Amino acid sequence: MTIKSEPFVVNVGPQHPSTHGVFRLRLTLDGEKIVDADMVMGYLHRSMEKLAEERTYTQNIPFTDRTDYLSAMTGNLAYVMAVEKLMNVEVPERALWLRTIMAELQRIASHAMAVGIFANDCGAWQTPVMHMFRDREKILDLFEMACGARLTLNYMRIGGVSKDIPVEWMPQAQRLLKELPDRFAEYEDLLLSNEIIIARSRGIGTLTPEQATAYSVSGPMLRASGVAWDVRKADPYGAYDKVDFDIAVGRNGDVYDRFVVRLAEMRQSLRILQQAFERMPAGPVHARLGTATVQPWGQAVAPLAYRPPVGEAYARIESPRGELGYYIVSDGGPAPFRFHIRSPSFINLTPLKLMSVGMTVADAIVILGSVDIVVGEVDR
Amino acid sequence: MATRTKFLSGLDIAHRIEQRFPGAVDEALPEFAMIKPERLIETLTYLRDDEELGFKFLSSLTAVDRLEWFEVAYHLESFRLNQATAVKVRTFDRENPKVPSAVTVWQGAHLQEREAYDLMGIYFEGHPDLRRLFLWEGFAGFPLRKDYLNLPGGLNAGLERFPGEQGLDFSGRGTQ
Amino acid sequence: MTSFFLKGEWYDFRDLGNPVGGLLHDIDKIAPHWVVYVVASLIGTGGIVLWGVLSCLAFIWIERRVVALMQNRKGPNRVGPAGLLQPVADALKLLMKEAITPRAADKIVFWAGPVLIFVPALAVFAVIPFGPKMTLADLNVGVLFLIAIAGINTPAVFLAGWSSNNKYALLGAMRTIAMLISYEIIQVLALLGPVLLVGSMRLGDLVGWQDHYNTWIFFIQPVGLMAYIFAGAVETNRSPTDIAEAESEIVAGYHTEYGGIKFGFFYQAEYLAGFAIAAAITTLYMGGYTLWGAEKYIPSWIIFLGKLYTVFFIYIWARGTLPRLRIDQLMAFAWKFLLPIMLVNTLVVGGEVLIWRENDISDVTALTLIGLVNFFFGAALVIGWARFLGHGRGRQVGRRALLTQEVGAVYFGAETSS
Amino acid sequence: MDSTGVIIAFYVLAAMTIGSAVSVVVVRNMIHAVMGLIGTFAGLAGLYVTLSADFIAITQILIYIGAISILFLFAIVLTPQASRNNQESFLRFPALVLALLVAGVLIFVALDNTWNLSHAPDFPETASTIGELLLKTYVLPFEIASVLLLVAVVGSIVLVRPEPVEED
Repeated sequence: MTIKSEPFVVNVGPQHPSTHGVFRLRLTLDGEKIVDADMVMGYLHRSMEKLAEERTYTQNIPFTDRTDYLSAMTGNLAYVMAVEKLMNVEVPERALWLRTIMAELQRIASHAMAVGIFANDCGAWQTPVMHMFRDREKILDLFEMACGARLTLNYMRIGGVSKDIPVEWMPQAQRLLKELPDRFAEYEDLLLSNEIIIARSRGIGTLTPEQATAYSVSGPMLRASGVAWDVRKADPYGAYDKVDFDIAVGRNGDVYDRFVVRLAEMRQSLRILQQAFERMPAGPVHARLGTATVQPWGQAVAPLAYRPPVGEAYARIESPRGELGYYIVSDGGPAPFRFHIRSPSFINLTPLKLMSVGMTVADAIVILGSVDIVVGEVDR
Repeated sequence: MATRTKFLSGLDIAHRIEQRFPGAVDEALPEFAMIKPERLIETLTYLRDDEELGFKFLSSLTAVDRLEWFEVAYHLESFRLNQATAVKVRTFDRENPKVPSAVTVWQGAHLQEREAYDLMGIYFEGHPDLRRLFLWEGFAGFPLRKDYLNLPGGLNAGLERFPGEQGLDFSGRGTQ
Repeated sequence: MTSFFLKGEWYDFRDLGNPVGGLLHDIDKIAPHWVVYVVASLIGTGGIVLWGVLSCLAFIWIERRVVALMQNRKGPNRVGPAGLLQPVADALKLLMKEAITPRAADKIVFWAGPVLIFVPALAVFAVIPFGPKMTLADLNVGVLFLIAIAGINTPAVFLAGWSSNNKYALLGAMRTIAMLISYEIIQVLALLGPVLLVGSMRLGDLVGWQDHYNTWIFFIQPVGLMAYIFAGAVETNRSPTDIAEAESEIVAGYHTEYGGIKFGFFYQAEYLAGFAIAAAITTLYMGGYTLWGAEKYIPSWIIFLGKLYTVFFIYIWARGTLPRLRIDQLMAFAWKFLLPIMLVNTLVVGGEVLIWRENDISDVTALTLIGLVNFFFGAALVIGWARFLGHGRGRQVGRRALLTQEVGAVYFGAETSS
Repeated sequence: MDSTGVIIAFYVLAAMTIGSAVSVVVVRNMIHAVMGLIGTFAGLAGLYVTLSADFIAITQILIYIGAISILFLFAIVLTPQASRNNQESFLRFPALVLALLVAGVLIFVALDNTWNLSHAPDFPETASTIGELLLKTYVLPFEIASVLLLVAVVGSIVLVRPEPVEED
């Protein structure tokens, strides 16, 4: 004999501490158990894809900051790579290395945020987040030195980067690089073996590799399911083919493994940074394209409008959240004819219902935290 | 160590599809292969399940308004073989564009097809839950279509010139 | 009457009961008998309320500063010196906010919630001995009173959650009740240990017993203390068991819809309940107002409050450190883990007391033996039972990610030594 | 009934108890009725205190306010059909008649009886006395009650256990 209760619909969000922005999760509950989960999004929809059709290729770069605002570098990078593919531009060596360094710093900052907020979703009252912020702040300081902004960076340019790093940048970055391994060891100590975190996240929201692949999941979520797929390794861009690093892979595909994979990736990013700092060559940071002029201090002044040839290009990179792709169709004009963002946060949400049905409300929050969405990127 | 993803050209893909399903390919370019809508699902299933192709991962699904027709682009990847390709399908019906849904092939198409329906107005037949995604129910029109609205300033979509470029007439601040 | 203001007991602050007793004695001479009763209860209640409010205000600041230090922050440091006036500012803000009642709420019950929850939080202190003569009512069923009064929380929380007509609130209320009812049993069993040892439920007797044998029950009943600390965390909704108002899940639980001073009531009741748990632990397990003879020199109430705040600090510490459990895990912990252990613990204590009473053993030997036996037996019991339930060492070890260079390979389910 | 304070307390508590009890019957909203019931329990506990039965009073609070009222609240909330309000029932008038009859009998008994004051000494330690009585004199009924409760616990667990999924 089973006792049936009435279904109970709870709206988690759009104003909720744990939806990481204005995102709404409509849970149908039986007691505490989830029987149905539905996503409602679009509260942050700014119609970037339409706006981008009205702006030149260069003017579109700031939009890419504002999709994934916790990882603006990778957004920039994917977009300029797509345009470069379209225009067939050869990027100077130093610019490639700089892009790699910035992308990896951004990955550490973004993963630190993801891990901290995930612990917060588990109920650790702000402490992990604040510890992670300590490191993230220093990385943001480095960004500020390099490009003058901390969050929406607008650093990459079509054909290179906006300007070379200042002289005092490298010593400060080296200092940070010396500090970080100890910090990461501390986080691994505190979080990975924490009995409560293990109890809360092991065996929750499990995705098998088949499911993860079929549901187009990418990034740490896919790797946590045991699929060793990393665009940096599979299709190296920037200077990733010249550095040595490993793909961090989980074994069980649960929330805990996503968290473990993120922590391991932060360490791999350090490895990449170490090699990049040693091996980065000197040289120009911007390709000479069309009427582009490079100022004596290294800043590239882009021409007002590029006109790539008619065609289409799809470039994808490994952003901290997964496979970030830009699909650009050109009709030969100064603005993209079609500008589409394949945003990992958005597509990683696809299996949310699959993961959360049968779990409890508390689990749903942790699962949502493990997807690590940025609503700016979900809604675009 | 520098492996790179092998991009299978549209011509190659088209050739393979043509061998398996004669008449399924509409058009083939190096960048993509255009598939006829009525043969879409079996073709995509073939692309997914074939041993030498193995495109188990749907990287991106998006719709493009080409003014004369709508097309839906599928960017596919294979992890095992580290290769990628792109296929497309198009529909010339601007009033009521319909394309078969790929959800039965890749569940990952679920949200992306909803997005394409929401913003481009392409109806995916066979989609289990085709609703508006970002915009609310009852929103008039589909904003990503080129004929949706002219933007402020009177600049039409797909314009040839931009403010600041030489030769643009700024006297009238737009054409409307 | 000549030296009304200059009597010795007026300055005897070792026990605030002395000046109050002197005052009452003088009143008794000039007024009818019942006036003494009324004055005594007024002084006692007023004192407890005043102390409670002041401690709450102080601990709002202390908690925020301490947690801020744990989190690499500064904490409130703008209002007053070192932010000391922050709690006052908070309280003023709460007082001046509009008292909103949602239209769909059940008005009467919505108002009754904060009041009902405040009563038990304050009433508990009536039986707590702050000093030798500083007990408002030394009931002979004091220990039971602690639990029973705390049990009034349950309907109050439910009514608050239900009347808000909010789904988060109802969910929070349901969670709270499930938790409170389960952990009430654990509390009873945990407090049964000291009661069995002492043979009285009067809190004054419990303190006297610990003073007489110069030991704390803490050393004799470690398992009971641990269980009571955990059950206390559940009772007062503090980390790691703040499930009922889990911010990241159900916003604020049963008091989601409350704002302004009504929320202030919940907030303060929560602190007072925390103090009550700390006071109970201090009295029952940590020797109350005694400190191995030092109470001759230090005022006993200072000793008591010092211990109380130390115990309360543990909860603050936990809040800044631990994540939150899930409701089913917490319930399983109560019923599958703590309940059997506490039952066995009670049995053991009963047996030990019986042997001690029946045989002619000197107190020191007996207590040392009991303490040692309980410590090792308790440790063995906890570890063994945890092993039995499958919480072996291997499961706790954190896994590390697998590192690979091979693109496209699948490692799902690959078990390698971590 | 020795001092004025106790007499005042008795009348206040009695008024509270009866008032709450009446509100349980009169109030339409079932949750309000349970609140009235809680008031009745609290008043009864107070009355026990005036009778120097402090153990019973505390137990009354613990069991009735802390547990029984929660049982009622859960039953009301978890019953899908019973919304918030009491329904009209055809048994209303029979119930009224029955209640009046019972009230009449009680009032008659109360007025007709000659009440004797007990001169038995107070129990200084009610808790230990009750404990000794339960575990010495009345140990058999006590144990039987325990076994009954155990049966009830086991039965309820069996009832709410999810049915095992049958595997073929």
